[in-house]
Amino acid sequence: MMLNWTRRKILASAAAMTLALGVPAIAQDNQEIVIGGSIPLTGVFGFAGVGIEAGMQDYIKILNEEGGIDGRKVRLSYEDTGYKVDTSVAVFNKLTSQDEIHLYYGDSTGFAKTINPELDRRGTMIMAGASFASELNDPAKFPAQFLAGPDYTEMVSILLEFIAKEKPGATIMLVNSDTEFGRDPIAKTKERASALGLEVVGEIITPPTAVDVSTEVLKLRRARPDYAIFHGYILAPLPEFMNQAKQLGLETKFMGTFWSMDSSIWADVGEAANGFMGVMPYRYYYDTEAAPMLDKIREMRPQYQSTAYTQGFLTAMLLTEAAKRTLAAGQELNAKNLKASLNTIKDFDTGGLIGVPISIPGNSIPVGRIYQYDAAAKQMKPASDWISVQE
Amino acid sequence: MNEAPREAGRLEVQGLSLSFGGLKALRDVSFAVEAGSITALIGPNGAGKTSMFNCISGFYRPQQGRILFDGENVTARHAPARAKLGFARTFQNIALFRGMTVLDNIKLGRHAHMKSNALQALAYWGAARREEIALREEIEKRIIDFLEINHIRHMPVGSLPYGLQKRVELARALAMKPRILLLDEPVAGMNREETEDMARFILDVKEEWGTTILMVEHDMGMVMDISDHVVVLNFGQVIAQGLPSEVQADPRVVEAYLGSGDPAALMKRINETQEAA
Amino acid sequence: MSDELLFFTEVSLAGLGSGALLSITALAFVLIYKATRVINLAVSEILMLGGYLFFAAAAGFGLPAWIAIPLAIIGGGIVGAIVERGVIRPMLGESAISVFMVTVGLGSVLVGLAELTWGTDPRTLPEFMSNTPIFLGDVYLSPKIAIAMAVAAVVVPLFLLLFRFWRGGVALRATATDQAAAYSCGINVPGVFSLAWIIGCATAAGAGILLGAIGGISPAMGVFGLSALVVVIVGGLDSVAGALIGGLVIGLVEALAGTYLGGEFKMVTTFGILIVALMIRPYGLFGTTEIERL
Amino acid sequence: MRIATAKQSYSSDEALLRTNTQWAWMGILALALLAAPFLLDGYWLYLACLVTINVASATGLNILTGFTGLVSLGQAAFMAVGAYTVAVLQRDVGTPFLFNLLAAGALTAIVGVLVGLPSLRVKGLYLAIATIAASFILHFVFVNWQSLTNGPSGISLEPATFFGAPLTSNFHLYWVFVPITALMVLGAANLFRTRIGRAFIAIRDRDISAEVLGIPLLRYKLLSFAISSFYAGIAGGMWAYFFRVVTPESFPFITSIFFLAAIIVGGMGTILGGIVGAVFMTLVPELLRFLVEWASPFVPNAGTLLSPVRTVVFGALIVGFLVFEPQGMAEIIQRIRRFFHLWPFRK
Repeated sequence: MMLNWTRRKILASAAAMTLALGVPAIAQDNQEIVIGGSIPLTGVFGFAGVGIEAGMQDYIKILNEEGGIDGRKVRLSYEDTGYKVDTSVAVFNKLTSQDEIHLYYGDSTGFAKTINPELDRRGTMIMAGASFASELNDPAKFPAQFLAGPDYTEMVSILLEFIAKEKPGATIMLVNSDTEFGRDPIAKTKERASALGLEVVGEIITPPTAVDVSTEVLKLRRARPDYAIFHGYILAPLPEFMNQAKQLGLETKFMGTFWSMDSSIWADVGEAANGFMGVMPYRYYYDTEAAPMLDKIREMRPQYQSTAYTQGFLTAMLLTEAAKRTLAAGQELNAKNLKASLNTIKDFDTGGLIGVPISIPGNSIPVGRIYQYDAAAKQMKPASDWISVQE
Repeated sequence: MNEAPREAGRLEVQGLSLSFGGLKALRDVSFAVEAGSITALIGPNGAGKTSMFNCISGFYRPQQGRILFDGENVTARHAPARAKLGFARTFQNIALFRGMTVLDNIKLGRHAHMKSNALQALAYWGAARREEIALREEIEKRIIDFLEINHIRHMPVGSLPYGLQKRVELARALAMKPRILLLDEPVAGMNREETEDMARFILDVKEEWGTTILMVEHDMGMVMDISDHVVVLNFGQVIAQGLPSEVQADPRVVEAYLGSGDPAALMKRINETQEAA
Repeated sequence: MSDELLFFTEVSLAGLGSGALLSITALAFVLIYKATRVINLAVSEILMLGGYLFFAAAAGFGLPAWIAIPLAIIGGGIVGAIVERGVIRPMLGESAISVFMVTVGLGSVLVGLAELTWGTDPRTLPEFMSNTPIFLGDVYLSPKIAIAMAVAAVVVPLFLLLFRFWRGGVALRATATDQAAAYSCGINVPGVFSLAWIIGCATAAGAGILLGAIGGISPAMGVFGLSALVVVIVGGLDSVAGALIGGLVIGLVEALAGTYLGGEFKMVTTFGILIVALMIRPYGLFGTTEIERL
Repeated sequence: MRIATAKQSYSSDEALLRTNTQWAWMGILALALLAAPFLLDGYWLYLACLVTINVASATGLNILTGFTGLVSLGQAAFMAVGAYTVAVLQRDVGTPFLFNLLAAGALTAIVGVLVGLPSLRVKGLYLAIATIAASFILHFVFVNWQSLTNGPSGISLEPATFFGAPLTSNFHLYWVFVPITALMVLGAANLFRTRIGRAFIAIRDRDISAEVLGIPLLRYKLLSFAISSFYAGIAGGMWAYFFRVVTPESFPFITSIFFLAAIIVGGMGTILGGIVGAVFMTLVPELLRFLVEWASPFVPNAGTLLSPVRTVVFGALIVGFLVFEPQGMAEIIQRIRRFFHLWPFRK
């Protein structure tokens, strides 16, 4: 017995050694499917990361309760990145050397671009993440990635469609932070605006570290645009802009994109936030329209869940859907097959998370809707129907 | 390598004046240091000796006057250029490089006469390698043995006693292929035995290397023993010069050293001058 | 007033206003440098801490602003005292660079501690300033910026007066001029060091509250300190007047560059000025030149 | 106890490795480096490559800051110049791998000299701040020189090929990076047994006296900037081949502080210091990861503590070493060495 036990122990350690040495473990039939995640639980994007993680976990839980994918359980293996690219890359390398990973969640544009060559080289996984960078919306350059929503240019296009309908010929000011994130949609926005008969009367670039925006507000006051579209910020310096604009009696309507649109970040701002508008590809937790998946979420989590939560939830849904379709077709889980399966998604029902059936012919889901903040209710209220900018 | 020492140089200072703001550190100072001689520059504290040294080695730029070396006007030359020309000095407050060993400190003296470039240095190849090894050999044979510092060559200079540090400084100055040695208080703070050793080394340098030596020194005994010529500064002016015996007897020198009767005023001047230097 | 001129005036005023904020922060650098010859980069993080302390007092404990502000400022002073005694004093006599790097490390520690205590999310400070717009004739001035200007207008002259007349201030100046001499005159030099750090860090904390009120607080807000560092280099590391004038100049130039060239030119203009200043007047407009000795 | 070895010649006494023990250690290190890629998993191999790049860069910074005494907070910006050079050359010219790296080093050296120019007038902290300014200005150039740098979105690189073999995986890159870094470290060690290295140390210890001893200060300060930036440029170039994308945000200001911290912790002014500092500072955050993982069953939300804890530890290491061990880890290693030298005859 003793000998036996020892031998087993030796075998076990040998197996552990093999794993540690990076020799791929022999695939088993009923092996679990691991989603890897470089998730920013701390740092400037921490508020989003916490929601993303919860959303992904919840969807995985629902999925596993329904029997997983093809009988295989799904697990999220993730670590905090602090929203730093080098840490995200380290996490990626660590997670992928621990488990066989075919699905991945990445946390930033920087990471998505940095890891892209490695994704292509491995050819074993597809990735989506917190970045909606327009650059990523290119199946040729980023064949193993996709966005669980519209890219930033598409988001602004949705806003422009809305403006063109609400106030034809309106004047627009673009306000962007001097970062890759902020500068992303500027060039395309101008093209799109003139095509829609809108006039871009100016653009303001703010340094990423700027706190005081008085001079920028003065620029805004001078141009007196009908709309100001902010991109590249989460919250600051938006409230200060809106505050001062209100003091100056400006009629300008303030608009933002996905990451500025969570109602919880606006709750502290108070009255000044009233009327802020923006584009949102998903339904809010408190939306009243019929949505079975939202009902399920509200059942699991009686408290408000952020838009980041929904983003994580939906991303997990789409990642696993791709895996489900690949396995159903009897194919191997690799980047090419997974992406091809993802692209077969057509008129797909997200359970109401997105208000219309979606298709993913390329790398993004270019639909969204305008919501407006109601400071009294502390909620975002729908201000338009669902708008698709799919070409 | 083992080159012969370079020919000794003759230094001449003509009408040198130096001031800091309103304070005149040197006024119209002129003297000559004959090739191959030992000349001492003496004077009470604050007389301008170190300022004079700083002018000669190129650290201070005098407002007026010229410095001639073997007849060539070097007043406008920068310190490194003068070093290359053969000006080698030691410092009053020992300026050894604490981060280096004795050997490296001595090698540093040869810097201006070496030619290897950065690429050769990175590869330690070609000229760099040859030069370094030749230098090492020469230092071992001509300087380390000569100054009797064999036992400490690999030690960091910071850990050495004061007297030895002074000797390493002299070694470094010798490595500079000097044509004139400028020694700033070579025996200051030394005990009797160390002072005698140093005096002997200075004389040996003169004998064996034939180098011109100009030194600032307070130790009158040693100055009078080994100098060929003495220049006395007081309040930035030359008050006497000549053979040691002549200078010693000069009443102005005696007065300068014993004080002018108003010690407070003197102290003040001294402090001011030191501040400025 | 023509539109163009009005706009220019408004932009300049806003620039001077944010310059005032820079001046107050710069003052913290100057005070500490003047007394202890330490460039304390952790001023940036004390600034951040000031914002958070105010946040904790005002939002966490629900204290009114007039209690929360002094509490945060005192808190900044206490941190200054602890830091000085704990890590700066043991470094006495070390090279300026080493002490500078200690403050850099310290800054990192403070950021991490703030993240552990309050999390990493950016937050909004509770409103405690008037929001009534200020118009000087036709010229608009953001109220918060006006407050920053007012604070600077009070604090900077106050420091100038303190340095000149108050005993502690005189001791500080004496220590700045010659530590050994001050010591032999019976001045409690370590005490002066502590005092400078306490006042300096308290000032920084105060600036942090102002800054937080305008732009919200986050663990990363200390970056603002880098701009203030530029101010002190341009103005002169040991000059209170230099901090004031340097701050206003940099604020103005940044505003004009940001408006007429574009926001992306703000930083680069500031640092461009810095390089030019270093080449022309290495010790700043009002700084004391250091004499080199052999 | 080892008895001092008698030397055959001065050249053997001038050699880098003088004793059998030193040769033995070097052999062990070489063997370990040879075996590593076969023993490490993907994650550790990734770290090994990163460490290698960081060692190269830290050694470069050590030449400037540790040996010459010129504090630079521009190392990240210098690396960025190197990375961009490699990226642009590969995208637009298609020159070979080694050429690109050398070009990156050379161009960065030129930029380094320009950045070093203020050392004409200022030194110490003022110079450090000038290098901060220079790095922000360089960042501005990277963002706004769209036609060359592709602006904020940066440049993606194809994998390099090394004499026909594509360098795609970390396993491949390791075999190229390690020898390059080893050569760079060797070069630095060589430098400090020649007149140029001695001149640097002299400038650090007493710059004015150095001038009187025949060392033109400005020329040597700029030379130090050039050599140090050359190293940074090559390290940046390797970085570009490693991550295969270069954006203005690839080299944030904190990276400069990281390298300064690495040489402080490792030991300023010793070759060993640059190496151990870079290894240590790169690996500490990763080791903390395991610590946090281990603590996670006991501490709620341990995962969210990792990043702040890393920030604290990073700062505390800088402060701790400066206050308690200003000579860094290299000094600790020397002390251990001396201890074993004398062993068993302890003092």
